Parts: sequence; structure tokens; C-alpha cells
Amino acid sequence: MSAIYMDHAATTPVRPEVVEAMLPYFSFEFGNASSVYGWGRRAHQALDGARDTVSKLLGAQANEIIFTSGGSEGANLAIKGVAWAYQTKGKHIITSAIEHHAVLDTVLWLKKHGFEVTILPVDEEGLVSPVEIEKALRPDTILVSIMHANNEVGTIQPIKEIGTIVRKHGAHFHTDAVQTAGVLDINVEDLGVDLLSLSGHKLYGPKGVGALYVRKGVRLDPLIHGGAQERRRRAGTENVAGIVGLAKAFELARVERLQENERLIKLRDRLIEGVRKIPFTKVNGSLVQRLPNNVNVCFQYIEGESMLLNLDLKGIAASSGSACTSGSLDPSHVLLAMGLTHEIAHGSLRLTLGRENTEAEIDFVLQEIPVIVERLREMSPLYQG
Amino acid sequence: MSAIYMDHAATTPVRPEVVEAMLPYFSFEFGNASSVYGWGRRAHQALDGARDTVSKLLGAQANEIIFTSGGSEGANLAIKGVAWAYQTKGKHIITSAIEHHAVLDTVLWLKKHGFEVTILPVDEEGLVSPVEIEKALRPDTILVSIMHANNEVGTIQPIKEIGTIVRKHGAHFHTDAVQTAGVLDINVEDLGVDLLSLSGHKLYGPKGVGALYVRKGVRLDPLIHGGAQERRRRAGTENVAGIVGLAKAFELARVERLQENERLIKLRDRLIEGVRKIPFTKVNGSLVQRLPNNVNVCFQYIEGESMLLNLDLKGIAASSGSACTSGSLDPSHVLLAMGLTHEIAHGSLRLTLGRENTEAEIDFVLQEIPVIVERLREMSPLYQG
Amino acid sequence: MYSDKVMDHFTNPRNVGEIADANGVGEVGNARCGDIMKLWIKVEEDVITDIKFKTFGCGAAIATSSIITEMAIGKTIAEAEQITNQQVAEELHGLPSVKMHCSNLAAEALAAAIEDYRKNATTNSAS
Amino acid sequence: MYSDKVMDHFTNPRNVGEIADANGVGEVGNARCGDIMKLWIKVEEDVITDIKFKTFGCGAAIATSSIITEMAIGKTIAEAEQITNQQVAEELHGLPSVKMHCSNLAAEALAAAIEDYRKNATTNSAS
Ligand SMILES: Cc1ncc(COP(=O)(O)O)c(C=O)c1O
Ligand SMILES: Cc1ncc(COP(=O)(O)O)c(C=O)c1O
Repeated sequence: MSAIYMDHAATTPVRPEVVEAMLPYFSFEFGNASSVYGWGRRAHQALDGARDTVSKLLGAQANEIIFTSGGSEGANLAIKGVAWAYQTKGKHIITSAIEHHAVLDTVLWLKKHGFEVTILPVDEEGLVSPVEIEKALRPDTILVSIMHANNEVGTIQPIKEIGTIVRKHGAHFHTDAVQTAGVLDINVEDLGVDLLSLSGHKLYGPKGVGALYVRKGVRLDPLIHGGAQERRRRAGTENVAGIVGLAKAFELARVERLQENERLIKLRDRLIEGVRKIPFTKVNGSLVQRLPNNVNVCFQYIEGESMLLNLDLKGIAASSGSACTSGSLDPSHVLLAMGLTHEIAHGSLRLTLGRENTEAEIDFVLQEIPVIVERLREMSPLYQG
Repeated sequence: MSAIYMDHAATTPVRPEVVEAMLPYFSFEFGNASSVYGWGRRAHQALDGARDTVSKLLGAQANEIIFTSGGSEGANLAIKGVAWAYQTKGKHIITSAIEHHAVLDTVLWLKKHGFEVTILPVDEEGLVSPVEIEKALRPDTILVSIMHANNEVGTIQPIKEIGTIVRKHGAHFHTDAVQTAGVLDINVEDLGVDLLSLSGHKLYGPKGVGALYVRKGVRLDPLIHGGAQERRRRAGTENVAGIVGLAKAFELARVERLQENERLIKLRDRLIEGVRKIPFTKVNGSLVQRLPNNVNVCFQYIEGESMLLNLDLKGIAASSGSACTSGSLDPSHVLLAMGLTHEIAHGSLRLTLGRENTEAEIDFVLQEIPVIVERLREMSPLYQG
Repeated sequence: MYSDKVMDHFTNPRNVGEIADANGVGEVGNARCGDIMKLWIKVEEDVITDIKFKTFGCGAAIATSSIITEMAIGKTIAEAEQITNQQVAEELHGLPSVKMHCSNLAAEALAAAIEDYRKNATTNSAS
Repeated sequence: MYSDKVMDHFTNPRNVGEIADANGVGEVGNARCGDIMKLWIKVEEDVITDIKFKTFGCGAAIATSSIITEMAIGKTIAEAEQITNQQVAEELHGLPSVKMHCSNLAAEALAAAIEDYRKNATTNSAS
């Protein structure tokens, strides 16, 4: 069997149709969208088209979309942008313990700059409680940032309920939709969010491009100052090819969403059922409020990175919340927040499925994993066979 | 004659060789460079290769290069990054009146956040005086940011002299080399800079990618917080294709630099000589310390945008510092800083040459411009023919 | 960026020039902000029988100057006075929003010319 | 990321297991930080005649455990005690820098086993 890619939450290949759509904007329609002549106007039209597409897919207006360099920039712009713009109104920000570092590290940086931060816990499935949000909201709360779905365990948050509560209290609400854009139905009115960030490379578009929805009327201090691009909220010559690619990929994903999700859910559940049979194994995250493509399990007594290396030797690409793969000393902050012990959290394995994965691949993976787990357990001083 | 592009300071087409180099990284080698498996390792290798190339071209070490989303992000990261990291040492920043808005707006933002900013004037050729820099330096000066060459008038600054002075006073020195990377010889040791920013799309690479050189030992607060990419100084999944493209384009530009500059200088001077013959015309910027591809003139009694539209109708793409093209109410802050009156500054025209421009094109442009100028002057209430 | 109608008036501006025996001249804008319009009108029995302009400014400034000469000619000064900047923009099938403020001065230039005409008329009849 | 030698020891670790009649056992690391190494040694007349390990940890942790068993076997305990983490890394043709601190514990595990052996020897001779 040739190489099997099961790490679609990390990144996805750019679809050929998307590359096709991007190509004209490298060498032929290469104009700077700010220029008045033909090349410039055509580049501007391409941006307008992409902005229109992205805004419609989110149920938003074209002038509510800011193109960014990706999910991390989007989250930083949303959070710092609102924080600096509303600091005279209040300095309190609420987020959750399972956010991506692009959110967590940003609020912690703001904390160093005089903001107050409440980081809410989650339950054992990784769910944030709307009741806890309501309790944490204060008159000086200017922003709540809760991710739409978690990138490690795939748990989908009750964004709509949270949105209703946040709005009632007059704070702004950002959701990191990097893992859900193109996968779930996203309508910013329906979700009740004021800001929403997404990233191209997670939905079969290019890396280095993303979008941030900012509700009309919400003030935002720029993160990148300079030229007048993006209505003065994000300076820098627009990445026309990347933006066109993002729009194209998002559109394709949304069209195929329902059918593809149905297929993925079947594969996902087959995989979950299979790995569950291995003794001392824990499935992480909600089994109900879960992304269609996410499988996350902990195999007790073994460490994640050694698992990944063994899978790689079999041609299987997967990921782990192991400390050794994150550059930090602790394993996944998400699994720890869900109440797992360090020891168990170190043994996590994430398999995230995508467009090219087949049932045969699932079966191959299900055949290899138990062998690897057994082998590593036999090497483990913690395992009493 | 088919369309003539003479706005290479705004942006450049991506070279076919560069597109070629990028293509594999969209759909095939699409891995996330942080991943441990094959796709990830190969993406990481591609980044390593690009980092190596870029660092060598700058006379730097690989670990001194941070990849960004472009020139604006680079300048923001350099300036805010140093400002926040060294704020306990001092809060004074020096820059010049002719910087790109990515620098100017950034220092003005920092001013709102408690930093002190000195904006130095320039002489009538657009040159910053090293003596003025020395006078402005204070014990609490943490950063000096002076651009390598100006994007409007092409004046090249005495960076090396400034670098020596800044170093002597123990401040950090950033230069915006967006217009010079690939054009002039850049060696960070020789120039004596601590930070240097550049952008892909100005040197026949892709838009949405850039690089920032940060001298080893210089602390930098991240602008985009989150993942551990770029040695924790710039979060976000790396734009592998874009970075590979930037490196390739930079390398090609540097190889061909001398020969191409010689060709461009001839064309440039032919163009300058030609437009100079039009009465009431002023050539802006230094004629000696000048980018090989820059022509900037003011035609008295006419306004820049109407000039551009007429040129566009003849298939000639150019730019102007006219207020009407900048979204602001004032014309070019660069020309005003050089002492031009508002009235004259409004009539500026910038023609910036590039790889595809030919002598025949120069001659065509020289044939059309006088006709347009004459026509607009006849319509102008300021012109007494 | 500009509508076809704007580009038509920009490339073929109507009624460019001066009127030697104009009885009303209006000038608005200033070089500092980059747009100056000067309008000459010839009024006979309260009707604008001739009108010419000279403009220093961007595409929008030239096109609005040109079209207002077409809108005003043949109108009584009372009618011509009613023309608003908004109507000028509409007649051109719209203008980019950044152009609405500084480059859409034609109605003001016309109003200034009419005011000048009235002042001249009063002065002349008084003498 | 890892050298071929690391991958070789990771995929074919030498001397995995336990020694039932070991006279020295060392354990270092903890589950919290994700690396635990346990080493068993059999010492006869001051020479390490057998050595086995079990490791919970990443690729580097397993490879360093494996290679140190090869480095130590046949050595006197005085010689074996001289082995440093740095030497272990060099023997593996280098380790990624992030792995140098937490996953390169094999020399410490060996030192702990030798210490345990010495303690046992003293206790035994004392009893
Ligand atoms: C001198 C200079 N600095 C910075 C920039 C900003 O670069 P970018 O548009 O790639 O963000 C530009 C061009 O726009 C420039 O000419
Ligand atoms: C939930 C979530 N938020 C933010 C990001 C950051 O996106 P990017 O890497 O495009 O900056 C990611 C992925 O890395 C993610 O999974």
C-alpha cells in the first residue's frame, strides 16, 4: 500500500482545481490590486470576486471580510484588534483552555499588556459550558473567543448558544473556525458571532492565506499597519493568487460538504470502532459533537512520538499531542484540560481523515496499529503485559 | 504596441522558473513542516533550503531569517517586535519622513502606546542625513528604522554610514530593503543592520511572502502569537510554496543583478532624458544615489491620476503619488518631505522599469507622454500655455 | 474603477476651454487638495447659452466638469442652480466612493459661476 | 529529523527486556514529562556482562536506551560510569537539539543502575 495521509487537521493538499484557479495570477494577471491601470483593476476584480464568494459562504457582506496570511494571523488580528480598539470600554477577555495557541498565546500576551483574562475549563469531552461563559461575563468584558471545533479532539462547541449569551451581555464574540470552515455549515448570523477566522490550507486551499470575518460596526485596530489595503484594517500588497485559491477551495468544499461528511463519518466510525478494541485505549472528545474526520485516542503505557515514527515507517502519516512533537515539555494542553493525566496524554494519537482516504486504507491502518501498540508496550516499563 | 508594464516598484510578475519551483509544494509535497512523517520532513527540508538560500544572499546565518507574509508584516514585526522587547531599556524610536507607510504608521501606532518617535526630515533629493541621525540618537533610543531605497523616488540611503553611527550608540537598526533586495548588493554585516525586511513580489517572486533578517542576539516580541514556527518568533503554518518561490526568485535576481542593472540604467536614463525635454518638468530624487529602474517626475499644472488614466488608455501602466491614487487627501508624503509644493506634488508620475521592458517601449512611452501632458495642460486652469 | 460614462467624459471632455465674453465665472477647489475647476458661463435672458470649463484634477474631476456643462446648457439659471453634486454623480452612472467628496465639485463650480453672473448683473445695472 | 543511526536503534532496539537476576536496576525520568527509562545490569567481577532496558518515550529516548546497552556491555563499571549523555548522542550521530535535554537520559539511567549495584553489593557484603 502506498503512503497514507491521515493528518488533514494539520494541513491538506491543494486541490488541482484550486491550483488551476491560482495559476493565472502569478505571471499573467500579476498586477497590484491598488493600481489604477488594467493589470491593477483585474487584480482588484479577482479580489472582489473572492471576497464575494467567501462572504456569501459565511452569510456575510463582502466588506466584512479581511484577507489574512492564515488562521494564526486571523486570530491575532481579531483578538488584539478588538482588545486595542475597545480597551477604554473594558479590559476583560474570556476564552477556553482548549483553544489553539494562536488564541491562547495571544490572550496571554495581552495579559502582559494590562488586560484581564479568564480561561474557562472544559468538561471531559472538551466542551465549553455556555453557563460558565455567562458566569464569567462582566460589564468590562470586551471579547469572548471560543473555537468552533477543536483541532486535536474534534469536539464541536455550542457556538450558537454561546453567541446568544455573549450578545446579551454586549461583548464581542470571536470564533476560530479554522477546523470547521468548509466542513460545517457556517452562517455568521445564525451562529451569532462578530468575528470568525479561517485558514486556506485546512480546506484544500493554499498555505499562507486566510480570512477574518468582522461584523460591520465592530472596530478593529490593525495588527499590520501600513498601506490602505483591506479597508485599512490589514496592510500589505494582497496575495491575489492565494486569495483566489482560498475562495475557490472554500466554495468547492462547501458544495461537496454534506456528501463528503457522510462518507467521512462512516470511515471515522469504522476507525474508532477498530482502535477501541485495543485494550487500555481511550477515545478522546465527544462522540456526538465531533468533526466528521477526527479520531483521537490514547493508548496507555506508550508515548505518542514513538507511535508516529512507527506509523511513518509503515507509510502512515498521523499526529500526536505528545510533548515531543509540540516543542513544549508538556503533552497536549487540550487533553490535560479534559482531565487526562500527563502519562496518558503522552500516548495520544490523532488520525484526521480527508478526501482521498478510503475504506481499504482504514483497514490497513487498523491492521498496523495493534502491532505497533503491542510492540511499544512490550518495551514500556509501565506496562505489566 | 501591446501593453507596457512600467510599475515594477508596485509589483512584478512571478518568473516562470519561480512558479515551476513552487508547484510541487501545492498538491504533492503539501505537508505541514511541523509534522514528523515524510510529508512533513520534506516540507521542512524545503524550508531549510529556502532559509539557507535567503540567509546566504544576505550574508547572514540561516537561523537569523524569519519568513513573513510580506514587506509590511516584516516592518511591523521588526519595529513592534524590538519596541516591545526593549521597552524597559528605552522608548525612543527614530525614523525618516520618507519611509513606506508600513514603517511610518507602525511607529505612529507605537507613539499612541507610549513610545517617543523622532521623524527625521530629508533633503531635496530625499536623502536622510547621517549627521541628523547622530544628533537624534539618545541614550533611550532603542531602534532606528531607515529604508534602504525609497519606493517612490528611488533614492538610495547611506545605510552603511547610518549603521556605523547607530551601532556606536547601542541602538538597533532596521532597514526596509523591499525595493533593493535582488537589486543592490546586500550584506547585513557590511551594511551594519540588525534587522532587514524584504518582500517576494517586488523581486519576481510571489505575493504574500517575505523575509525578515534578525541579527542573532536581538530580542523580538512576536507580532503573530501561536505555534512554535520560525523559532517562536512568527506563528502560523509556513507558506512552503511561497517561501520556496521567494528564495528561488531572490537567487535568480542576485545572479543576474549586475548585468540587468546595467541594462536598466541605460533605459532609465534614456527615459529621464526624454521626459526632461517637456517644459515645466521636474525630475525627483537623486540622479546619483538612485535605483537602476526608477524614473519619477512632476509635470507642472496637471494632476497625476488623469495622467495615469491617459497612459492606461495607451496601454502604459505607471503610477503616481497623486492623492487620488493613495486614498488619502494629500499627495505623496515623500515628495512633500522633499520640499515640493502640494500643487507640484500632485502631478507626479513614477515609471519603474523591469526585466521585460525594451528600448522600443521607452521610445513609445516618450512619444505618448508629451501628447498627454500637453492635452491635460490645455485643460488646466493653472496653465498659461 | 470608473463607469464607462465617466471614462467617455474623461477621454472626450465636452466644452473644454474659456469663454472670452463670459458673464459669469466660477472657480472652486484648490491645488493643495489636487482639484481645481473653473467654469465660464454665458447667460442670455436668464438662459445658459454657452458654458466652458478648465479643470486640474483626477479623472472624476474632469468627467464631472464635462458632464455638468451638458447638464446646464440651455437651462435657466434658476434651473441650473438646482443641480446637485449627487445628480452629477448619478448622471455619470456613479463615482467611486472615495471620489464623492473632493473630486465632485462641478455643481459647486456652476453655482459659483451663477453667483458671479448675478453679482455682475447687479453691478452692471447699478452703473 | 533523526539520523539513520537513531532510526536503526529505534526500529531495532538492542537488548530490550528485563534481567531476572540483575544485580543493579536504574530508573530515571517520569511519566509527566513523557520519558521513563529503566535499565537492568548484571555485573560479574566488576564487568557488565548483561544489560537490558525498557523505555517509555519518544524515538530519541528509545534509541539512546538501545545504544547505551551496546556501549556499556563488556565494560567495567568504572568505565561504564564515565559514559556521558553527550557521548551517547555522538554515538548516534547526533540528536535534534530539542531532544538533548529530556530524552537523552540513558547515561543517567546507567549511572543509577551502577549506583544500585554498588548499594546492593555493600548491603550484601554487610549482611
Ligand atoms: C519600501 C516598501 N516597504 C514596504 C512595502 C510593503 O510590502 P508588501 O506590500 O509586500 O507588504 C513596500 C511595497 O508595497 C515598499 O515599497
Ligand atoms: C484551530 C486552529 N486555529 C488556528 C490554527 C492556525 O492556522 P494557521 O496555521 O493557518 O496559521 C490552526 C492550525 O494550525 C488550528 O487548527
